[in-house]
Amino acid sequence: MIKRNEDIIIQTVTRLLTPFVQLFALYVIAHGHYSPGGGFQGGCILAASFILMAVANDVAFVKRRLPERLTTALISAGVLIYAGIGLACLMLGANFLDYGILHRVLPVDAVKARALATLGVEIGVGITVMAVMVSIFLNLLSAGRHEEGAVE
Amino acid sequence: MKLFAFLAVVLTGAALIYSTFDMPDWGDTTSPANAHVSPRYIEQTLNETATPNAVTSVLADYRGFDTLGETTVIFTAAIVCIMLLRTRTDD
Amino acid sequence: MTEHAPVLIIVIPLMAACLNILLGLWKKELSYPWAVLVTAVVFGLSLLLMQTVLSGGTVHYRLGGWAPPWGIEYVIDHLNAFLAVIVSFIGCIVAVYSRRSIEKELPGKQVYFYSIYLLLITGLLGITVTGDVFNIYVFLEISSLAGYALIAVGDDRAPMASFNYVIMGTIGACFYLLGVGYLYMVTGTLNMGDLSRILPGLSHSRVVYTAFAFFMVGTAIKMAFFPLHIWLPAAYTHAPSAVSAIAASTMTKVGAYVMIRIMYTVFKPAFSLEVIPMSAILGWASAAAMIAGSVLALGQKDLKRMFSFMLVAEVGYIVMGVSRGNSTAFTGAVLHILNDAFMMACLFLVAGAVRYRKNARNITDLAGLHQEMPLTMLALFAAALSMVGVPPTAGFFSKWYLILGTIKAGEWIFAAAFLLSSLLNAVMFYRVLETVYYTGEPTPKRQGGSSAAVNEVPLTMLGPILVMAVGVLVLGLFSGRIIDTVIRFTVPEGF
Amino acid sequence: MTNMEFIIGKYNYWIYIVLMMIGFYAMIAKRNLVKKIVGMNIFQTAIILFFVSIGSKKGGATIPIIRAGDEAVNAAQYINPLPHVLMLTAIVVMVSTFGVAMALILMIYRKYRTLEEDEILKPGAET
Repeated sequence: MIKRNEDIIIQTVTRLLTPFVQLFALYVIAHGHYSPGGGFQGGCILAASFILMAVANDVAFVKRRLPERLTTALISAGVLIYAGIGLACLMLGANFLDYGILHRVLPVDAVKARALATLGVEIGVGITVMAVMVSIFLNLLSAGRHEEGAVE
Repeated sequence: MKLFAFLAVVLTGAALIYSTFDMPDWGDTTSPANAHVSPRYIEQTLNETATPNAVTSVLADYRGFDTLGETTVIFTAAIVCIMLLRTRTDD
Repeated sequence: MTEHAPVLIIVIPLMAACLNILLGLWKKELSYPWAVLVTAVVFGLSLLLMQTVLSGGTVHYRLGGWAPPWGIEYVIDHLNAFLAVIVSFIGCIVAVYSRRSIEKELPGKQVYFYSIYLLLITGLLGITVTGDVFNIYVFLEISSLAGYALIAVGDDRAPMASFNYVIMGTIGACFYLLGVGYLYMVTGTLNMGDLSRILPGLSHSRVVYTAFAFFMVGTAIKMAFFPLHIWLPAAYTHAPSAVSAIAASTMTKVGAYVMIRIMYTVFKPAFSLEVIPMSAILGWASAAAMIAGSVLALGQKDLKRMFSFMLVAEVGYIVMGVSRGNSTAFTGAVLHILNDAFMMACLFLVAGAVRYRKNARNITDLAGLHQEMPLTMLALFAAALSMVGVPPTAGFFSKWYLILGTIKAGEWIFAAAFLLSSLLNAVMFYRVLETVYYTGEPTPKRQGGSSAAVNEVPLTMLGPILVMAVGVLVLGLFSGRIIDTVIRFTVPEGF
Repeated sequence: MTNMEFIIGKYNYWIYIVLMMIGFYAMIAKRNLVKKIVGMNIFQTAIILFFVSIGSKKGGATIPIIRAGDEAVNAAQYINPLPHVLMLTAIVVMVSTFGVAMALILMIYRKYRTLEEDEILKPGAET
């Protein structure tokens, strides 16, 4: 049985910590070009901030901030962003995922377009990974019954 | 069953140890793995993709399709977990 | 558009699976027509791809525009296109079929079911078109994860069967990945074409031997090759009907395709068959698979379980043909991939129809069903004839080539194994068909007129069953043309 | 080549083989479903170690992030990025398989109220 955690110290520290964790996650995603990091790692950290909320409070606390429909939509949105960038290259006349061609629609040259598209791809991966990790965690934690957040 | 499992493990392990004798040494700079395909990623990543981090450029650009597959794998895992576990489906 | 067909057959079902989730948040009823539409489009594209390959030879497609050893390349020759057409066709037909059976077996979960179904198709097609050994691993995992889930939503014992499949499947996939790692270590490349150029110079490296062994064990687990088939019967017995049909008819075949690619494209026949005595090992194992599969099938009461053991025997047929090392047997094996996909789909679809209408699983429950479901039982009859190998059904021709191939290789004992297995199949189907046509009392309703007793399954289920049954008959008549236009070109050099 | 050099050159492979065999044994011999999953994780981690050790380069090679201002980049100064990329993919696959296996375990537990394979396979174990 996981009961709602009423420990004031844990809840306050979590509340204070969460924004910094999320900010760091965004940094890891965005700075993947210049330092170790990228979509998967950043998405995991972002998901960890939500999982921390769920552990410190309860499932309903996270679900108020991240409704289930939104999580489900974000799971597919990330993959669609990735595949969409690939399809955009295809529409512009290059091969699938050949980002260089995107310089026709972006205000940079072909090589810089590759870096920008890489960033877009990383953001897509990050969104999917974040939503997936939160979704899997909540489903496993509550054995599929999100409402009460209790394990049999 | 335990004995069979032990035999399978010993056989597999023996095959793996047997093969290590022909492997390149650990950290060998000239081994085929380090010399055939990968130098281009390191040497050209700045010129071709404007990304100093070679891991990122290989992940998202040179072998971007693997990463699309990887994202699909994790997408599949999430949908699977929802389908198998979620009790209330009429949301 | 045509030049992008290789990647579109992967990306369209992939994106459709994501869009299906979004559609499902809005209107749940749309997911079935959406899945049927997408699989039909993919089938059309794979036919287009086949057309391109037939007219212009091997298609190369560079993903991301990078040249092969650095980027990922799709290489589609006759064998890939052939497999893609089979997978997408069966995928489309089973999608049509799935509507009623999924409504009944999985109420309220259609949206997720169809998304995962589309992902399964994505994974299987992804394996068939790629020319990169690591890319195969990624798509192998997509199809496996989708397969685990689809099997787990079956009946009461399905989760446990699926869990055993997860364990075995992960061992298989990890062995495959280890094989990739070993090859990468000594060659430094992951591209199949590049590997096949480098590997002949390394044919005495112990690392290469080990890599080959791990590839073989890994693919053998994935294709349920005897004696590594133990996960298959339980998994396919307890899965939902539509899932059994798609999994039985395509997943094992794609595993066989990976084995062919590894043996004859990545490694050369000279290495696979001569440096390592693979021909003898695989030959005896497949002979054992044929006999054991048929004997075990003979002892089953559950219809789907019986078909699953027959599938184990059929995998033995294919591997036997692949490993004989002559063009006749290889032709038979590739033809059998096609025929067996149709036969297995037909058998499992019939089993699903019986389960849908009568809620029955056992052979004894089939008694007298020819009055109630005449067309379904005729389809079962056609598939049974083909499984036994009666001319002019499809099964006869592929078995003919396989047996000729073993005789050409001078291995009479394997030819005898084929005949024995066919004989056992005949006994088994005699038992089934006898139950259908000659036992059971006439139903009381029949007094009111013969048509009143007919209670066929709905059209969305009956149609696919009949398509498969007609396919089994028609493919037999066209097998000469199929061999001349497609299969002739798939035979590896050096045979 | 002396024996010592030989051992120093290969011991990383032997360690990963031992680790992998521990996981492999747990996967096929243990009767508890969670222990099987733990074995699966050890097995996959061993493969990751193996791949990453392929890509290492001795002699001062550093992480493959090109320092600004290098005119001619020398590949020997940076470790091989490709195995790392492959393993990022493999880690994601591993996480996904783990999630699916855990979901299955929950389903099995709901039905049988136990995770011991022997008890599950007993006839009439379902509740």
